[in-house]
Parts: sequence; structure tokens; C-alpha cells
Amino acid sequence: MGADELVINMGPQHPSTHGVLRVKLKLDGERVIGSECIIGYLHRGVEKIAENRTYQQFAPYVDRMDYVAAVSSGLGYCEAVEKLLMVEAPPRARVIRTILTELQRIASHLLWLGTHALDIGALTPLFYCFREREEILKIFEKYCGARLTTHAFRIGGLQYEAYDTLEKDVERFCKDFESRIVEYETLLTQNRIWIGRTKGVGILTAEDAIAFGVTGPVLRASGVKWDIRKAMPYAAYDQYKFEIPVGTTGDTYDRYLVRMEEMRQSRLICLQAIENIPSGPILAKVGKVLKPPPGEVYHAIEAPKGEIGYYIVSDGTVMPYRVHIRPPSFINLQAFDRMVRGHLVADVVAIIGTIDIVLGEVDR
Amino acid sequence: MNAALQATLEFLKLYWGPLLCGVAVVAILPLIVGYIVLVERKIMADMQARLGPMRVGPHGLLQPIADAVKLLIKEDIIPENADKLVFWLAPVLSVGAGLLSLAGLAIGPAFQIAQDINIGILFVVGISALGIFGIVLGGWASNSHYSLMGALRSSAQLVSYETAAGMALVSALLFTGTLNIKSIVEAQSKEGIWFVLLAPVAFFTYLVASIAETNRAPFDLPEAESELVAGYMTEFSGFRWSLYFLAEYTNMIVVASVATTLFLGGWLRPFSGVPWLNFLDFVPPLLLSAIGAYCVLRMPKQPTRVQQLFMLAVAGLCFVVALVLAAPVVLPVIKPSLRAAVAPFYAGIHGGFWFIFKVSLYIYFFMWLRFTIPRYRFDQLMRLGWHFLIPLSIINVLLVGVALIAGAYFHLQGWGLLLVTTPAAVIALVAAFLILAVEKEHDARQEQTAASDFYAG
Amino acid sequence: MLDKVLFYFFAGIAVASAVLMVTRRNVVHSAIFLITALLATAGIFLQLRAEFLFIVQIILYVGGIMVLFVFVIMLVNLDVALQQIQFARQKWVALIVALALAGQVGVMFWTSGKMPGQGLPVLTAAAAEHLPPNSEAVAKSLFSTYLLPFEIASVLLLVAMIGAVVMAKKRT
Amino acid sequence: MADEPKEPKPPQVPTGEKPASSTPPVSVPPAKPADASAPAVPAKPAAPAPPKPPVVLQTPLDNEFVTRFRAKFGAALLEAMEDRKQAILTVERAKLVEIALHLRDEEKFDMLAYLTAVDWPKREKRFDVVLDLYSFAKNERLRLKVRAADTEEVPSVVDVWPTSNWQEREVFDMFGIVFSGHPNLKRILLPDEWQGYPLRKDYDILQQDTAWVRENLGIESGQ
Repeated sequence: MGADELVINMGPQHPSTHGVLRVKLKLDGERVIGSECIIGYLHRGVEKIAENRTYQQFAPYVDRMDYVAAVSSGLGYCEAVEKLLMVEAPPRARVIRTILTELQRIASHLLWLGTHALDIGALTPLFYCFREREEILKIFEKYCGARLTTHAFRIGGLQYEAYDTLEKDVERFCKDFESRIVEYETLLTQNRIWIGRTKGVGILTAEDAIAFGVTGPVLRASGVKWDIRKAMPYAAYDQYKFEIPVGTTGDTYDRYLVRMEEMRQSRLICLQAIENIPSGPILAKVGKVLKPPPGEVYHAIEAPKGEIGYYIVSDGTVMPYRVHIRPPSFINLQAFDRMVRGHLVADVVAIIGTIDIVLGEVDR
Repeated sequence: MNAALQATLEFLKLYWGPLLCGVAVVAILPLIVGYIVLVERKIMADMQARLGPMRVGPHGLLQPIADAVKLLIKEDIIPENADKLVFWLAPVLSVGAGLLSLAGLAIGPAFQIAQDINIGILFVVGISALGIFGIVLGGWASNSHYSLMGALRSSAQLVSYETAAGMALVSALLFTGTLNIKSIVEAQSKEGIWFVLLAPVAFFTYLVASIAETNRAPFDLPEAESELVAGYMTEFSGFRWSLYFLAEYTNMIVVASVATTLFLGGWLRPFSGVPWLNFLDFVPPLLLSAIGAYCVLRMPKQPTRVQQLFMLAVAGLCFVVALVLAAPVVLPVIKPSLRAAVAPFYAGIHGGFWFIFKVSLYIYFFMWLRFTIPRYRFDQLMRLGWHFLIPLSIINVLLVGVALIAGAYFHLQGWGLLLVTTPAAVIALVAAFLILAVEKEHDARQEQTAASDFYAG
Repeated sequence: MLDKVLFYFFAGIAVASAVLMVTRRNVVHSAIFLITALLATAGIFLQLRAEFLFIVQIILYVGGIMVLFVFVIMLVNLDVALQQIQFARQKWVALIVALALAGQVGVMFWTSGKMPGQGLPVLTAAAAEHLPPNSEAVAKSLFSTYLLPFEIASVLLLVAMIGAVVMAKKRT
Repeated sequence: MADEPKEPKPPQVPTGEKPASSTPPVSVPPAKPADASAPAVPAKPAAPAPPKPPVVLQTPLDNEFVTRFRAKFGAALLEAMEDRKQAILTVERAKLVEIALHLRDEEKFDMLAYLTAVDWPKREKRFDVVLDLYSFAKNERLRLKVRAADTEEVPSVVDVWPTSNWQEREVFDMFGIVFSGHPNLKRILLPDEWQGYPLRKDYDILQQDTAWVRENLGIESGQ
């Protein structure tokens, strides 16, 4: 039949667009021949807010962007301001920052895995993932009292001293977690249907990935071995041994494997870090009123979803003159159209899931 | 006038039984389905390391009733541009077909609504297939793209898998030579072996095809919530939606019953022909007593008095059923002269138990699959149907036929038939692997080219 | 008595839905009425104790062919069909065909010597007990008396199927 | 796992920026080969005059890379600065695409990390369009700046880095800077009917709000 083009509106209320993403799909039968992402439903003007807050006041706002990886966003912001101030967090703070950020990476990847599997129709991994994520959130709660939007760090170091059993909690979690990953993998990695649904779906070549500015696991799955933790180490990452998993074809299955391996590596980093947490102060001398000297910095860290960067311009006053946030979700989402063309509707949700976006960060 | 009245009376005299049963089915089935849903949620919760419904009644035992009330008092929304008549008709069609096909089933030798139709199995299969119109028309009438796509997927899926299921049924029917449901079970009793052993490949094909036909995971594409929101029932709400739900679960019961009847020996106890295994008769009452005892044990732990009482009531119910089940097997032991008197009760009650037990196992398997594996993609599903299941089932029919002829030639009976059917099954399996290998090669060749559009066919 | 009631019930439904089918503008509605007509016909078979025919009618026509019909109807653009004036050119042809059919029926009545009202040649059903299981009866007559026509029909259908597949393949 | 790496080797020598936050206060760093740097941007021509300039962190950058660049583009390079060890080049607006292509292909700055803008309303050319490039081969970042006045269009680099597509739209959305040659320049985060450009310094935060209240409620906003 001479299939008429069918335009389907996916979202902003749709079970698997991970928030208020709206995708306009042009279909031929069930095949996607074009797509357009319509975003902005969650825009809160974070960058404008930044210009009207002091440096410290703005810090909690970044937690509300990628709310499933608030610790990472917070770390990026704090380090960017530290760079602007030309101070450095003390070693103890840096190690604890590393531990929490890696835990956050595991938590974020777990959430991704659960929802991604749910999109593809596997109901059960979601609950297993939430079980472990809960453990991590409990550690966060013990540390700073908040589970989601933690505001765990402070410009110049840490907000709070680590609680007594932090090491023990992290260690116990890491011990358990090893077998838990195996559990998820038993359900998915070798599953014929899972492979059928993810292999060869949403292929993004390395050239395309770089051209689209894609970062994080999505870039690495395309075969580019680049991780800011290694390339431009921050926090305490230069002290630990870990590996950067890379994929070969850049399809959904590779991205799945890369993220699974990243969770393992994060676990290893945590284990290394708790072995030797240096003692000492947790806060550098930054003073109560922050007035960074005029100038500008860009500082990026490896958030679970990719490179989250802060471009901050200071005019020497207590409020930033301009803050631009490089949100990994926003930029990774641009590659969506490239990945989705020629695939079926069912693959669309798989691809949205595999990019791992959080709309709070896309729209800011 | 008088004649008409007399005719009516005559009619009622003949048909009051089935009519009553029909009313009972319509009245009770929603409740049963409600509890199947509850059990499903509980099983799901158990597999997913959580508790499931716990709030309404002890362990959520009253949840189905709460759900039903909620669905009944929900606002009934009909979309502005929907085709009102068809929109109204579609869920009724779906549920009607499901309920009607139940009429042909025999739950135990005594319980059958439409007694002894000689096309029994065809009746059940054919009528239940009509439910598809409910889905297709409902999807079309909603005037929504998601619904329409769900409906299209559903009809394509049903047409494809119906063939494989039919072929699988034919393989089993070859052993009986009749379509009558009672005769099919009796044939298995006479042979002393269930057809699942004689035609394992056919059972497997039917299993897969029946999952696809009932739109259950991993073939639940018509209602894949992550892609099509809710597929054909996206626009349905409240009670209309629950009718679809009812139809889906009724269909599950129907396919499970068909599989039980044809492959799993219907109402027969496992090894019904082996006298020294007769102690198996004591299993059902013991099982139910155990459940009752468990309820009593858990009772003190319930938080409120009402829940404790409810728990006790459930326990009591279990004990009563256990007693009923125990009576026909215990009485002859006590007083051997009663054996003949209780025989029909035994057949009816225990037959019913075993039938329901097997159906439950079959449905449990459906649920298990649903929580374990991801969903197929549409093209993969069609490929599995057309490229794997249909060839396999056709080959299997041929092989079973050949095996039967060989069996007749060697005068094989009962378990002896395994001598000829096992090689047939093995050959069918080899064929299956060959088909898969060819498929794989084909896949490798067309790695990059996306799957073809199956709507075009 | 019951037989007659059932017969007129089903026959009435069949005729009414057949009329509705050709007069509906909406194609899907037409399809629904076609399904109703087919089901009513199946009901008549059942009333005649031809349960095998009844179920075959349902499985093949309703469950198989009509599903495909509806499927195809949904794929084509309905709006176009709705706008077109139906029966434009076929009006006269249809009239002639209908007249011819009516003539045939009339001739049948004439030759059987029974006019309406004198006892229509309504088939009376045989009592169930006296009938052999009719799936077997159908099978016997198909595979013995009518073996050749049956085979010819099968081959014809096979050819049609292969032809359809070939044509569909060529296009893509 | 097939795609596990053997050695945790970063793509290239991790030169350029070292542990990011470890810059000692004042320093004229012996910038690595191609570590272009330049004086800071904010306090530019008509900058809002830093309260009391303590230490000048923005130093002119002059290294091998800048020399090469200058040799190639000459006057198109308006300024080369370094701020806290970050190389910043300010270039001619009209030559942006040409320079971008050169940087991408010749200098291997193959990724555009982000593209944004900064508004300096008191300056003659009020906008700085900022492009941050990253080179996988050199593991270096380079910031490119283009100045544009209110009415001036900036050439789009979508053809060089497709990733700039949405980011240019965002800049258009927030600043009203028009990118010539952009395939689909319309608002992205804000609704199409939005008035004004929120990230401009002269944009009143309450503007939308008061307008909405006036229009829909018929009263003056209390804010």
C-alpha cells in the first residue's frame, strides 16, 4: 500500500519519553522517516537565575538540573567556582567528593538501566536497580540529609564532615553490588530478545558522535576512548586506577555494555578511595563572601550522562556575571534524530532510553 | 398461545442448566479475573523483591473488589471524534467472544455448559478468535494514532499466530480423531499418556502462539505501554477499559484450558491409569489444608481485628474445600462399600481440581515469562511467527502423521507410541534448528537493511 | 417451533445487515454489518444442525477473511472513499444483476410449485441423534464423492496465493 | 566484555589543562605548545571596570600555536589571551566559519564543547559569542570568541559542527543573536510567542509576568 505519512506526537505526556520531552515522529507504517524533538517544557531559566544569586546561593540550583545525578552537577559547579577563585579543595574533601560522585554515577546508571529495560519491556530489572539505588541514596541521606537534590559539596570543599560509618557503608554497598550487577546481567546481557532489541539499533559512529558533540557513555560506546576523569583529572581521580570501557559499533547494546562496565569501574574507584581517606580539613579558606577576580573559566567534569561544564564569567562582584551550563543531556539529545531514522517506533523508545536524558537538564 | 407457553416451558426444561451456568459465568468470571490479576501482581511483586498490594484486606486480598469499584465509578470518557457506536460496541464484542468460548470448555467430566458439541475444540478456538474484532474496531473507533497502530499490530499478530496455533492443535487432534472435548480427554485417559509427551513440539508451538494470541508479554505489542501508551485501549477508560481487561484474562483462561484439554490431559490426575500412584488423590486436600493452616498461622500477625477475621474466613474456606476434596477419597478407605457411590463425585470434584490446577500452572507460566523477558519488536515478532513457528508447526503436523501411521503399522499403544513420536519430535527439533540457522544467515546478510514492512503484506 | 423462531431471527438479521452493509457510507460500518450478516448465516447453519459448517463459517469468513478486510480498510485512506459518491456507474449493472437474481429465485419457486405462503421450502433440521458427527460427514464427502472438485479448488487457491505473493514481492 | 580497554590510557598526553582546579593564583604559565591563551574577556574594552583590579589574570598569549594562527589569518585574530591557563582567541566575525574549519581540520579541534554568548550592554559590540573547542588529539581546550553588535548577524557553524545547531538556537532564543546560515533558527526552550530575550542584561525578569497579569487579569502586577 502506498503508506501515507503518519505524524505521531510522542509526549510530552508519554510513558517512555523520560519526562516532558515531546517528539514529533514522521512515520511510514511503523518506520520512522523523520523526527523533531520539541523541548523546553521544563525550562526554568537557571542561567538567568544564576545572574541574580551569589555564588553560594546558586549552588543548590544546579542540583535541580540533573536531579538523578545532583552530586555530579554540584561537583562541577563547585570546582568551576574554585577554579575561578583559584583555590583548591583540601585532599580529604577531594577524596570524599570522589566517593560520593562515583556512588552518584552508579545510582544514575542504575536508574537508567531500570527505565531503559522497562522501555524495552523487561519489567523486573527496574525494581532490582531501585533496590541498590536505595542503598546509595541512604548513604547520601546519612551524609547530608538529602537523598535526591543533595547539595553535598560547598565551594572550597565539603559542606559536612563525613559521618563515622561512611567507609563501612560504602564498603558494604560495594561488596553487595558486585553480585547485583551479575544479577542484572543474567536477566539481560545474553537474552536473545534483549540483544535483538538493542543490537544494531540507533547506531552512532564515532565521527557522528564527535560532530554532534556527544559525550559520556554514548561517545565511548561509539569507540572514542575519552573520559574527562582520565583526560583532565579533577577531584581525586588521578590517584585511582580504573579503566574506560569503550564500545565498537556504537549501537544501543554497546551503550548498555559500556554503562554496565562503568558501574563496575565506579565500584572499584569507591573501593580504592575508602581504603585511604586522608585526614585534614574539609574546607579550603575561601571566606564568607566570594568575590572572584574578574575573568572567566570553563570547567567540565564527567557526569554520568557526559561532560557537564560550567562557563562562568566573573566581573569581580559577589554574583556571577554570566553562567552558562553545558548540559550533556541537551547536547546528546541532538544526536537522537540521527540515531532514530529508519528504525521502527519500538526502537524510538529504546533510543530515547539509551541516550539517558533527564529533562530537567535538557531544559534547565 | 398455550402452545407457545408450553414450548417456552419445554425450552426452559431443556436449557435451564446451561442458562444458569451462563449467568453464573458472567457473574463470577469478573471476580475470578480480578483474583487472577491480584495473584499476578503478587507473583510479580515476589519476583521483583517487593510486596505488592498489601493495603486492602490482609495481604491485599480485597484489592480486586476495590479495583472493580474504582473502575465502575470512574468517569466514562468517549473521545469527541470517536465513532460512538463502534466505540461502544468494541469492548463488548471482545468480552462477549471470550465469555462465549468458555461455554465449550469442559472443566471436569461433569462441568460443561454447552454439553458435548462434536466440534467442541473448534468452537472454542473459533469463537475466541472473534475477540480480535473488539480490539481492531476499538482501536479504529478511538480515532487516535496510537490506538490505530495498536489495532493494526494486534490483527496482524493474531492472523499470523492463529495459523501456527491451529497447526499445533491439528497435531494433537491427529491422536484423537475427534473434535469433541470430552472424547479428547477420554482418549488421553485410554492411551494412559498425555499428548504433551506424544507431541511436545506441537505443545511448544501452541504455547508460544497462545501467548502471542492473548497479547501477553513478550508479545504484548498491541498494548506495549512504553511505545503505544496502551495501544488499542489508549482512549478507553473506566469500565470500558476494564471490559478489555476482562477479555484479555478470559482469553488467557481459554487458551490455557485448550492447552490443558489437548495436551495436559484435561481433568485427569497425573498418571490416572496407574493404580499404585493412587495416593496422589490425597494431594489436593492436603494442599488446601496446608494453605488453610498457613492462613491460621499468619492470622495473629494481622494488624487489625477485621483482617484477622478475614484471614480466618479464608482459612475456613480452604478447609471446607479440602474437606470436599477429601471426602471422595477418604470415604472408600473407611468404608469400601461406598466406593461405587462416591465415584461420580470423585470424578467431578477431583477432575475439576486438576483441571483448574493445570490451567493455573499454564497461566503462571505466562506471568513468569512476562516478568522475566523484554518485549519483542514488531518485525521480530512477525518474523518469529512466519519464519519459524509456522514452518515448524507444518513440519510437525507431517511428522506426527507419519509417526501415527508407523504406530498403527507396529500396533503401538499408549506409552509405546513414544517409540515413534519421539523420533518425530527429534526430527522436528532438528528442523527447528535448521530454520534458525537459515534465519541467522539471512540476518547476517541483511544486517544493515532494516526489516521489511510487514503491513505491506 | 423453536427452529422456526431461530430461523426467522437469523434470517432477519442476515437480510437486514446485508441491506445496511451496502447502504452505509462508512466503510468500517459496512464491514461490521458484513460480519453480522456472516454470523447470522452461521447461525442458520447451526439451526440446521450443521455445526461444522457453522464453525467453519465463523473461523474462515469472520475470523480470517473479515479480519484481513478490516485490516486493509483501516490502512487505506477512508476520507477519500467517504467523499466519493457511491454507486455512480454501477447503478444500472447492479440493477440488472439484482433483477436476474430475483428472476432465478422466482423460477425456483415456480418450478417447485410452491408459492410463498404455501409452505416455503424451509429445510427442517434432522434431530441431532440421527446425524452422524457432521465433521466426519463433511470430510467423507469431500474426500470421496467430491475429491476432484476439492483438489481443483485447492490447486486454484494455491495458484492464487502464489500469484499474490509474487506480485507483492515484485513491487518492492 | 569485548570492549574493555586494556590500559587506562587517555587519548593523548594529558597536557593542556592539568587537574582542573589546581591553578595557583597568579601565573603566566609556560603554556604548552599549542596552549593558546589570552587576557580575560569580561573586563574587555568597555568592561564594567572591576572594582579594584587586584591582579591581572588576563595576560596576552603568544606561543607557537598563536604564531601559526596569526600567520595564517593575520588581522582576523583580534586578540589572543590567557586567563587561568585557558586559551582564548577573539576573532573576526566574518571569518568565523573559515577559522572554524581551519581549527577543526588542521588543528584537530574536532569537538565543539559548547556555544554560548555573553552580553556586555555598555560595549560598542555588545555580544560575545563564545565557542569552546576541544581537541581529542591534543587533549586541549580552546575558546573562540566573536563580537557582535545588536543588529549584526553571526555566521552559523552548523556545517562545521552539527552540535551547534541547537546551541545556536538557544543563543538566539536567549540573546536574540541571529546566526546567518542556520537551517532552522527558531526558539527552542521558550515558547514561540515569547517576547524579548531573557539573558540580555537589560531584560526585566518581571516583564513577562507583569505583561501576563495585565493582559489576563486586567490588573497591575503587585511584584
